Amino acid sequence: MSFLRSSDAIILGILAVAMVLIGLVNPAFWQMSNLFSLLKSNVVIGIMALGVLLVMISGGIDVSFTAFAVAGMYLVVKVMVALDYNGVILPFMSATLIGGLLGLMNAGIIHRFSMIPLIVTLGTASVVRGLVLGLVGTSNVNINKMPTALIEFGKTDLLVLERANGSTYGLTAMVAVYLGLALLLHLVLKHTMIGRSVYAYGADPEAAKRVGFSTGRTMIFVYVTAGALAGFSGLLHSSMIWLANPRDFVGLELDVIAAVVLGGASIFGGRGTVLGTVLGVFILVMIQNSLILMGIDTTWQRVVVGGMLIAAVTVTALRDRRALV
Amino acid sequence: MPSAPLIELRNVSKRFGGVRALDDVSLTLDTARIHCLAGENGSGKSTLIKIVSGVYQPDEGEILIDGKPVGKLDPATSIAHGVQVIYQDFSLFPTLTVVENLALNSFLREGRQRVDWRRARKMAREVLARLDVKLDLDATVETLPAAGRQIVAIARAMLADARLIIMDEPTTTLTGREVERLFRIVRDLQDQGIATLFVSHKMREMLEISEHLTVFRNGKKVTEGPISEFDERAITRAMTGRDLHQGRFAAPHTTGKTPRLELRNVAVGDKAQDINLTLMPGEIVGLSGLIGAGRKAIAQAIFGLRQDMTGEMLVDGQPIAPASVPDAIAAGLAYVPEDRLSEGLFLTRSIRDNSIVSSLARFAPRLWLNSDKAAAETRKMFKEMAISAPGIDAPVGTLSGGNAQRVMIGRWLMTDAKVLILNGPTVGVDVGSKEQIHGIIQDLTRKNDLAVLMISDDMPELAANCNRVLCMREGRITGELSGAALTEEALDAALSKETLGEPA
Amino acid sequence: MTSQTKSEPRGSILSGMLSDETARTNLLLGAICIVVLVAMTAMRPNMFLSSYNFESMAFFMPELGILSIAMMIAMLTGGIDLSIVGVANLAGITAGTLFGMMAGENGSSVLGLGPVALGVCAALVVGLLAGLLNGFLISVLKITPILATLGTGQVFIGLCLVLTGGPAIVGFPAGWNAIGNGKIAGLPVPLLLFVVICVGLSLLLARTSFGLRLKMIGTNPKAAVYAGVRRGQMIVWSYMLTGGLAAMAGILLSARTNAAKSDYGSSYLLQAVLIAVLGGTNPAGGRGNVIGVALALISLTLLSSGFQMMRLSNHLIDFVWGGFLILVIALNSWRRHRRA
Amino acid sequence: QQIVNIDNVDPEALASEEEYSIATVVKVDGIAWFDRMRDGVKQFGEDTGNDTWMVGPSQADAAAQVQLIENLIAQGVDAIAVVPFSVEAVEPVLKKARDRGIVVVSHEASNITNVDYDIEAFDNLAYGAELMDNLAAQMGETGKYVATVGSLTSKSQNEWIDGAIARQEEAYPDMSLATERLETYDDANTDYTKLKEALTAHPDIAGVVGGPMPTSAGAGRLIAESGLQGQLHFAGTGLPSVAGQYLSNGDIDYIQFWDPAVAGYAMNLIALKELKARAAGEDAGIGAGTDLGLEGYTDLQLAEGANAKVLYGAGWVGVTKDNMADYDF
Ligand SMILES: Nc1ncnc2c1ncn2[C@@H]1O[C@H](COP(=O)(O)OP(=O)(O)OP(=O)(O)O)[C@@H](O)[C@H]1O
Ligand SMILES: Nc1ncnc2c1ncn2[C@@H]1O[C@H](COP(=O)(O)OP(=O)(O)OP(=O)(O)O)[C@@H](O)[C@H]1O
Ligand SMILES: [Mg+2]
Ligand SMILES: [Mg+2]
Repeated sequence: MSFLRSSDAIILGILAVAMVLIGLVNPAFWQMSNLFSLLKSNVVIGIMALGVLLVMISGGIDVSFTAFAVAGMYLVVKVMVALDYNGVILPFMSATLIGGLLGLMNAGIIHRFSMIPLIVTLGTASVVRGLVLGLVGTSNVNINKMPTALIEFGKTDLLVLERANGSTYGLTAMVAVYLGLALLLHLVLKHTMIGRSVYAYGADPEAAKRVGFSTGRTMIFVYVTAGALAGFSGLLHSSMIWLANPRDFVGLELDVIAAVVLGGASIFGGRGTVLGTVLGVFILVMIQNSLILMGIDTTWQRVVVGGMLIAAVTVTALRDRRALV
Repeated sequence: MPSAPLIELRNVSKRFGGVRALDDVSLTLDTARIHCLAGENGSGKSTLIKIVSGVYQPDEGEILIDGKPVGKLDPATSIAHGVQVIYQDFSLFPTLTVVENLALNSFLREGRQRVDWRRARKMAREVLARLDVKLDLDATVETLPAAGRQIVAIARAMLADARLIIMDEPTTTLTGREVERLFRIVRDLQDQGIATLFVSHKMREMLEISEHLTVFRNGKKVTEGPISEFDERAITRAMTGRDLHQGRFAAPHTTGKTPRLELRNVAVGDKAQDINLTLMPGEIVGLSGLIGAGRKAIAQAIFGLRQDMTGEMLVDGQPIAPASVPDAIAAGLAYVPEDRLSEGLFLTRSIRDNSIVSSLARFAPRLWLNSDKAAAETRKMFKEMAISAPGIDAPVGTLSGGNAQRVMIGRWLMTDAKVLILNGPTVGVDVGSKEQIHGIIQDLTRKNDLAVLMISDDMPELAANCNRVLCMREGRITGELSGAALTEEALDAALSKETLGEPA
Repeated sequence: MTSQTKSEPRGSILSGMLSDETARTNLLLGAICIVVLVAMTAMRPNMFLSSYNFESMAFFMPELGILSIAMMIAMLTGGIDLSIVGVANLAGITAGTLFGMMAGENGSSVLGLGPVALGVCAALVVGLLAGLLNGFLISVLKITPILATLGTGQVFIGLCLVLTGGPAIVGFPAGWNAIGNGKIAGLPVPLLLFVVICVGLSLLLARTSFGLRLKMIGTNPKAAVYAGVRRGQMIVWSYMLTGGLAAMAGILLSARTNAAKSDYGSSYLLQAVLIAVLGGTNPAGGRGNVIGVALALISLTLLSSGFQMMRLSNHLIDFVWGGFLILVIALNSWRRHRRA
Repeated sequence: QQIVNIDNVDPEALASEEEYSIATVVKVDGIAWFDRMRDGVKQFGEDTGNDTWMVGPSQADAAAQVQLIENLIAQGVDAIAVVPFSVEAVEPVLKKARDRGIVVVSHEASNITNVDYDIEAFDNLAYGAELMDNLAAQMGETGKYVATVGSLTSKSQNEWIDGAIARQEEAYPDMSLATERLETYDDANTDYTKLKEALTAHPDIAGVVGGPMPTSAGAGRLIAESGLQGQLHFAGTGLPSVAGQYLSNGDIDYIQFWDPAVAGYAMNLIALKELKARAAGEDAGIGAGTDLGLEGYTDLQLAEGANAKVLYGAGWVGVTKDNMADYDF
């Protein structure tokens, strides 16, 4: 079976081993409520990771998506509050659109100035965050002002179970949204020409151009999609946590990139799968959200997170240890 | 024959900064004609290709396709008009599979939005069958050897239903049977009304395959005509503006001397076994064989790039087992890799930096770099190797293939190497330069008592430069030719004999 | 080349050190520095030109400058080091912990020069070891630099927390304090250190085999191996240098604030990346120079200082930094196109 | 409209002949807490005619804050009011400021030395003890609880939790701390996730002491979402705007805070007093018993021990469902 030799299989293996180990330390890990909760924590970072995956396949690195997520989320919620608008579909479309337009800006600069994406997105992230915080506002839209339709949407559960003590836990429907987007992206990447053009461009931009792929179109597709996913995930985040914080996601970009690389994508482009990314995100979230379960001292938690990240990455690195000769 | 030629260039010029890459060139490419383009390195062949394929826009002049002027030609339009290019670097997608590399191109041209994987596989299988080769359709192209990648590139162009296929030095990495097969295919294509434009440095190929020849020199078209009007001498004179003499390399007297390099019962992984080899000072020994015979593996192992060598290796009688390249260099070994661009040179850095990088210990015994000494020795090497460049500070990326290769060889001159391993010493180098490089190698060998191991697929090159040639097959040395027995014909025969038994 | 020789006071040495592209970028940055200086002076003449303004910049700029140079070194081989701030704090905290142990009950402010020297050594050793770890992960285990250093960065900050339990370590010896706040011959010690490091490193990069090898690795890693450069070893060395520089920044940071804590300077990380890149470093490797980084640092510091005086929100200053980066990219690209 | 009630402030104290420039430097710009403080600072400027403004770094970082103070010194301001991100880190730069004759007043920095005055809203340990008393009452003085801090490096928050734990150990023997204090990075969602995980690991947790403000939102959401009302109790720092909804829904019962606007106003007022006194060449006479006329700061107390610059106000505001309407921020 070729799947067994694929990098996805190895990541799945790491995940399984890690889950077994954590479960041995504390069997409470396997409680349905904990697994549901882990899945829930995957949603937003996972959707962002899909965008990052796309950028990474195309051979770039994007550090601006968290800023775009904030812009999409905060602008939309602010406007909703100002207009006293209560709805779901239009706001999500707007947030997605805002993210997409900002992504278009990335694509434009990267393509026009043929500049390294890391640098461009570093700049646009700074610009967008600075503008949002400097001009639009800095304070949270808290639950008292937050549009109720968004909160209700964020609360939607796929199924709700009850514990012995009467409290409930559920599997958020947002997991379905996330997995739906993941599946969609997988299909687009695998079965459409524009999807393959991303791999082609990432594998060799010059060759892609020669074959007749339009670089501009590919760049626009990549960055607009990544931006749109970011904008969407931003508003989704705020509807799931019932508040909109314009300072949210600071520093998250590195975690997301780490998750995507963990999932087998290469920062040199041309490689990466949606399944791998979904698994990579799950591993990262699981490491971060199992420290208390494993009874790790608060002061030691960062050391452990860093150490486990390094360990996980080492395993993947040993796999494709292409000797550099 | 239709009245209008397939493609016509009228008075095309192209400049890069101060360089006139093409100077007032007019060229006609007819339907179903096999046309050959010859010229020294940097004479503008690749530039012409890029103009025809729409990668570059000419500064002056116009392009007509089917007799109609096309305004601005971009790659998509060019492809739409049936122009397909197989570039020197193949332009494939290394991380994608063979199927995708073959099919994406066609799908794109058909303007499809979706990828029909089943059709893609069918197309791939069919075209490879036409080429009579077997490749793992799901292997990523980066895992294929050069020959495999070349096949993919050719197959891709064939799939594109091209009216004109341009091949930029297509045979550099092919051997005997593969070249024959390529020619067969080119003629098949011709029967189907498809034209081919060949760019090649290999004289025999030009004469064998093409019907029409155009020769460039310094960006200008110097001569043109049916191939029947040319012979090797005439082509050479057109390209270089002078006559060349390819001599033979005489065996040195080696009695009583210690071998420079000796391999005893060496095996390299599963790539090579039972290798016994002796290189005497002043000798140039050739190593021929088909792609995959294990030549490169041996070279890499000797040079400390592989750690899976067993057996004994002696340099000047001293046993050594280099664990790394610096060890090998310290022992007096040197290796000019096959792929100059990716394995050899630092394109954006100066000639000086490229030259001194392997002998830094001499210029910087304790960290501090003696720039004056480095510059002086680089200049000395620069003269010795007859490099033509504005100066030692010019980035190597701006040099022609021949000059770049001289820098590569010059680098090892500066380490005082005793054993020089050359893998494809003149790949992508034109006849003029080639002759000079051969001369330089022979001179160095004689003067410095070097021992040279020359790996090459170019039989005339081996015949002209080596005093002995070893033939390899499936990881073993199967024979040796030397003295009067060492001729191109004998080499070809030895190789094709092997070929019969081994489908590549 | 000629115009650049004229603009550089130290003429021949520097012009030899700079390649063409580098010189042009530096010229642009220098021009920007002057424009910013003039513009800010015009807007807030009394405040901006005050000697205190320049003096205080001379005190706080070097930390960020050294971190940016450290980042540039990591980028030279095509890597990146996201752990520098963690290393800086770990170095400061290690020294502080050491002082605490040496001084015992008396409080470390009484410690003399000997212990301070020991502290500096300890901090630098921490930096070198941290760099060694990064280098090992990257060159031996072949982990992508961005991931390796992201992980180790967490570990280093985590170790800071473990060592301190959270709160700051305070009460460094007077001698330590002098490194961050003292003056020699009227010049701030941090500035002097920064200048020494700048000169030292530009010589190291431009005039030694070490620098040349690093740039060669960054230009074409494969060819470097074929040319006999010990790539793995060099990468380890370069990350050790990065770590050592980060530790140096950590010494300055803790000496200037007389305290060390796990989360000091967290805003420096992205700024260091930004300054390194703005200074003409190619994040893909092979190109980078100290003077460019220093010029980028100065222009950005002047810019934010001026905007702060105009009471612009700090968020808008972030905006300006980002915009500035894109502007420089655009200018460079425009210039390239025009020349071609 | 007035944000800070100055009906009881001596009008004399607000008058000044000269126009002073007084800058307030906060830990980080643009969080609700300091936005509220900005309102107080602004009002002070309007009330007195002095040039007052507030700045803060865009990221919560001590080094960035120090740089801002350096810049203010260069601008030649008359006074600096500062809420240090890290007391230790700002000491040297504040010393420079004072050496240059700038008046320095701080807040939330009871262990600071290089200031003219430090004004605290309350004693940190007592604040934490009050939280514990409230939580204990909700929990029936029995059961397990957890505590959160925004960051292990945050001194005041850790002192609150110290105070709360000390109080529990002393007065509520049937209660116990389930696990070490959780570090939640001042982010409501992290609070939510970590509390949820703590509940998975220790299902018998019945109470949460929240140090940082976002915990009130994180815990509130956890309780509301899982239907834990009456099973999981909360007492912690919070603002009505952040957690009011949860209070009125009955998800949580008690939040506690002090008004940053008043604190900002008080810092500026003290700075002005000192500036005026200096100009007149006399002692400002600020010490034990000083009445600023601001709510909570009518009878300042000197800290015990040597540090004669630290003044304590009279406490905090406890908010429940019943009185939350009084605070609209
Ligand atoms: N992109 C470019 N920028 C600057 N100069 C160029 C560029 N491309 C080609 N040249 C120059 O134009 C001239 C013609 O180059 P071209 O690549 O067409 O030669 P060629 O005949 O294909 O040589 P070779 O046999 O080595 O492939 C050379 O002097 C080359 O240096
Ligand atoms: N017939 C083949 N088809 C595909 N790959 C092959 C074939 N033969 C060899 N290879 C691959 O080519 C690479 C080079 O192999 P090796 O060193 O044995 O060949 P070589 O004869 O030295 O090559 P060259 O003639 O190009 O110098 C190896 O990766 C090997 O697996
Ligand atoms: Mg060419
Ligand atoms: Mg070969």
